Amino acid sequence: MIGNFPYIAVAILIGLGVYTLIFKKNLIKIAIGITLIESGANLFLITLGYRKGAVAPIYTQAPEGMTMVLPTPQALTLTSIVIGVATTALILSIAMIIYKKYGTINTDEVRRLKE
Amino acid sequence: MKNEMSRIVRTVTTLIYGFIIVYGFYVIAHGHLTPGGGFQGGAIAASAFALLVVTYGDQGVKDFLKKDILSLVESTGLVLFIAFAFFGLGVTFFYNFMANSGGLFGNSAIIGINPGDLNTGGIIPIMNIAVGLEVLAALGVIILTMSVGSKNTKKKENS
Amino acid sequence: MSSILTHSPALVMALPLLAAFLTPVVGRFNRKILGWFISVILGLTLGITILMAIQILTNGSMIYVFGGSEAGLTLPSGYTVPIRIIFHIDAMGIFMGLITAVVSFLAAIYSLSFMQKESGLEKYYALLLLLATGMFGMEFTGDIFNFFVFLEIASISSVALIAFRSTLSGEPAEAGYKYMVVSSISALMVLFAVGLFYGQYDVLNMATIASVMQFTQLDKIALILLVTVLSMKAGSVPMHMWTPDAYSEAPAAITMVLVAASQASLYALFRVSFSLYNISLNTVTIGWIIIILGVLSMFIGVTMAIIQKDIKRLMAYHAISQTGYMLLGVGVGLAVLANPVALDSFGIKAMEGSIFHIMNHAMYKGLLFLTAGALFYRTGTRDLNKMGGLANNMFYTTIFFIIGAAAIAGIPPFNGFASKLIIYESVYKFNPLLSIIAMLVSILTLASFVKVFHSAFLGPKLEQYKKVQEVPKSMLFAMATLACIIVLFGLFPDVIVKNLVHPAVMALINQTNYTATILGGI
Amino acid sequence: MKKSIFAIALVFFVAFMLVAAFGMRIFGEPTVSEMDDYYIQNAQAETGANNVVTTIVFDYRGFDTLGEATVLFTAVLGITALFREAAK
Repeated sequence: MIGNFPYIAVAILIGLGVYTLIFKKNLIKIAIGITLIESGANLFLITLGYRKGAVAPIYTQAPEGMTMVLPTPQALTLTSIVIGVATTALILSIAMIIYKKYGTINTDEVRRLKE
Repeated sequence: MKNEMSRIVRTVTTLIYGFIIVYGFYVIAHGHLTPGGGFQGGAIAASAFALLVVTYGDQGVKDFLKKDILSLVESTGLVLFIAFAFFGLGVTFFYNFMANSGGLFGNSAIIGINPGDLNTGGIIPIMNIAVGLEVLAALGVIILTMSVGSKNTKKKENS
Repeated sequence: MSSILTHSPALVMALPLLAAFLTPVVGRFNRKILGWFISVILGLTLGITILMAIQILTNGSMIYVFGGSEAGLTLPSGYTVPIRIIFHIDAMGIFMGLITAVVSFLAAIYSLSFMQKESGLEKYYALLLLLATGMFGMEFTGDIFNFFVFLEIASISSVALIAFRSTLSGEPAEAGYKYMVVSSISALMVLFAVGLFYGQYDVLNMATIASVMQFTQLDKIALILLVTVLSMKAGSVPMHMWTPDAYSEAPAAITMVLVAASQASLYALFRVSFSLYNISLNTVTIGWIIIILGVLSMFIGVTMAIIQKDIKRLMAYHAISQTGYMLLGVGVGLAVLANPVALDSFGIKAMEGSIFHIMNHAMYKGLLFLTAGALFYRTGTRDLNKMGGLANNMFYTTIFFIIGAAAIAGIPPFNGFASKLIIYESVYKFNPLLSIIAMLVSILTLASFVKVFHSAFLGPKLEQYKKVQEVPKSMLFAMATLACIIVLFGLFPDVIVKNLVHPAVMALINQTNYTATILGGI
Repeated sequence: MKKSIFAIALVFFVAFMLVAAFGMRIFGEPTVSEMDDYYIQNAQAETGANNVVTTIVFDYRGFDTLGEATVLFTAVLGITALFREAAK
C-alpha cells in the first residue's frame, strides 16, 4: 500500500482536474482544471523514474559510490511542462478574447453556437 | 488609477532584475554540467521580465522590452537550433558532430565523477544557448501581449 | 539523389519547420512574396513525400534514426532496446503522409487569394506550416512520446488557426476554446498512457513495446484510454461536439487541413490497435466497439446534417458521418483479425475500403469546404437561406460543388463510390444489417446535398449578388486539382487500391513485420 | 439529468485511475531499466557532457526538444495572432 502512495496522489489530482472540468461553468476555472490534470500527469511521469536511495544523474561533483536515478522521465517531464505552459497561455488568452467579445466568461451565456 | 507599485518595490526591482537575468544566463550556459539548461535558464530570465512588467506596467517597460526585438531574438534562437541540427545532416539529423572532436566545446569529459569542464558536450551547449534565447524571448512576448491584451478588456466592461 | 532519399524523413519534417521559423522575419520585409514562399516550401515537401512513397512502396518500410551514427542503426551494440527517436514510415504512414502533403499544399495555394484581406498573414502561414509539420510527425514517428509532442503541435496550431478570425466576432474564439479543451484532455491522457508503458517496460519505441508487452491490467487501461481519446480527436460520435463549431469557424482552407488532421488521429487509433496490440487482445470486443462508434457516427452525423442551415456546419456533420464509414470498415477488419479464414474472405477487403475511403474523404470533403469558402468569399455569408441563384455567375464553383457532392453521396463515376462499394460488399458478408445502414446513410447524404445545391446555386439571380463574379485563379486552381484527383480515383480505383491501399493494409495487419524492422527479428 | 451522467462518468474515471495506481509497480523499484542504464553509462563517453538529463534532452532525444520549442513558438504565434488589431 505504502509503495504506490504517489500514484494515488496522481489519481486524486487527475480526478480533481476532471471534476473542475466537468462541473465548473467559468472559463478560467476550466483552464485551472486542465492545469490540474497536466500536473497530475507530470507527477505520474516523474514518480516512475525514482530509484530508492539514488542520486541525480549528474557527474559533476556527484557523491562517491551512489547509484543514479532514471534520467528519461526527467527529460519527458521537462518537455511536457513547457507544453503545459504553452497550452495554458493559449487557453487563458482565448478566454480573454471571449470576455472581450461577449462581456462574460460563464459558459452558459457564451453558448452562441447552439444547434 | 496609477497601476505602478510602491517606491520600495520599484527600487528593489531596479536593483535585482539585472542579477536575475545574469543568473538565468548562468543556468543556460552551464546546462550540460550543472542541473538546468535552455528551458530552465530561459524561464528564470523571463521571470525578470515579468517582474519589470508587474512593477512598471507594460507602458513603462515599452522602451526596454520591445516586442519586435523579442520576436526577432526568438526567431534567431530557433533558426540557430535547427541550423545546428541540420549541420549534423552529413551523418543523420541531430547528430552531435562536435562531441569529442577537439574544437569548440569538443573536449571529452573525464569519465566518472569530475569537477566539470565547460568546454565539453559538443553541440549541447550551443543548443542550450539557442533554446535559452528562444524561451526567454517567447515568454517575454507572451507576458507583454497578455498584459496589453488584458488591459483593454476592462474598457469593454464599462462601455 | 540517394542521399536526399536516405535523409528524406528528416527533410520532410525540417523543411516546413525551418520555413515556419523564418516566416515572421520574411513577413516583416515584404508580405507579397510570403504566400508564394510558403507554397514553394509545401510544394517541395509534397515532392519529397512522393519520392518517399515511391521508395517505400518499392522496397519496404523506411527507418530514420535521429542523431544516430547511421540512418538505419536502430539498436546500440549489445543492447536490445533502441535509445534514440526512430521514424518508422511504413506503407500506411506514407499513405497518410501523402494526404497531408497534398491537402496542406492546396490549402497554401487557396489562401493566396482567400486570406488577402486579413491582417497578421505571416502568423497564419507559419501556423499552417506548423500544423502540416505536426500532422507529418504524428504519421511518421515510431516513438510514442514523440507522437504526443507532435499531437500537441497539431492541436495548438489548429486551435490558433480556428480562433484566427476572432478579431471580428466572438464565435471563432469560442470554437477554438472548445477544441483546445478537447485536445488538451486527449493529449494529457496520451501522456498518461505513455507513462503506463514507460513505467512497466522502460522503453518508448512503439515496435519495442509491441514486442515486449505482456497485456497486464495496466496495458488494458492504456488501450481503453488511447482508443477513447483518439476517437474523440478523430471526431467520432459520443465526443463529436467540437467538430461542427471548429470546422465552421475556421477559414475554409484550414477546415480542409483540419479534416486531414482528425484523420491523422484516426490513423493513430489504427496504429495503436493494430501495431501495438494486434491479435493479443480479444479483437472481437474492440472491433465491435469501433463498429458501434462507426455506425453511431454515420447515423447521427447525417441526421444532424439535414437540419442545418449554415453550409459549413452541414458539411462538418457530414464529415462526422463519413468518419463513421472509416471506423465501420476497420472495425470489421479488427473484429475478424483473429480468424484468418474470415480475414482473407472479407476482413482485408473491408479495411481496404475504409482506408481508401480516408483518402477519398480527404479529397472530396476538402473540395466541398473550398467551394463553401468560395461562396463565403463572394457573398460574405454562410447561411443557406440568404444565398440563391449563384450558379449563373459562379460557373466553375458550381461544377466543383457538383463533383464534390456527387463524390460524397457515392455516385458511380467518382471516388466516393469506389471506396463505399468495397465497404458495402465486405461489411455485407460480415453482417448484412450494418451495410444496409451504410447504404441508407449514403442516400440521406445525397438528399441533404441536393437541398444545399438547390438553395445555394439554383433559383432566380438575387439582386444583391448581381455583380458577384468568379473567384480568383489561385482558389480555382486548388479546387480544380482536387476535382481532377477525385475523378481520377473514381475512374481507376483498382490501380490505386492495388499498389497504394493494399500495401498500407498489409503494413497495418502484420505486426511481426512492424517489430522486425526495428528490432531486427529479435 | 446531464449532471448525473457526468457524475457517474467522473466516478468511473477516478476508479479507473485508482486501479491503474494500485496496479503499477512499487514506487522506487523500477523492474526494467535497460535503456536508462545505457544513458547513465554511455552519456559521458558519447557526448562528453556531465548532466545525463541534458544529454537526453538535447542529444539522444533532441528531436523531441525541437518539437517542443516549436510548441512554444506556436503558442506565441497563436497569442500574437489573437491579440492583433483587425485588418484596417
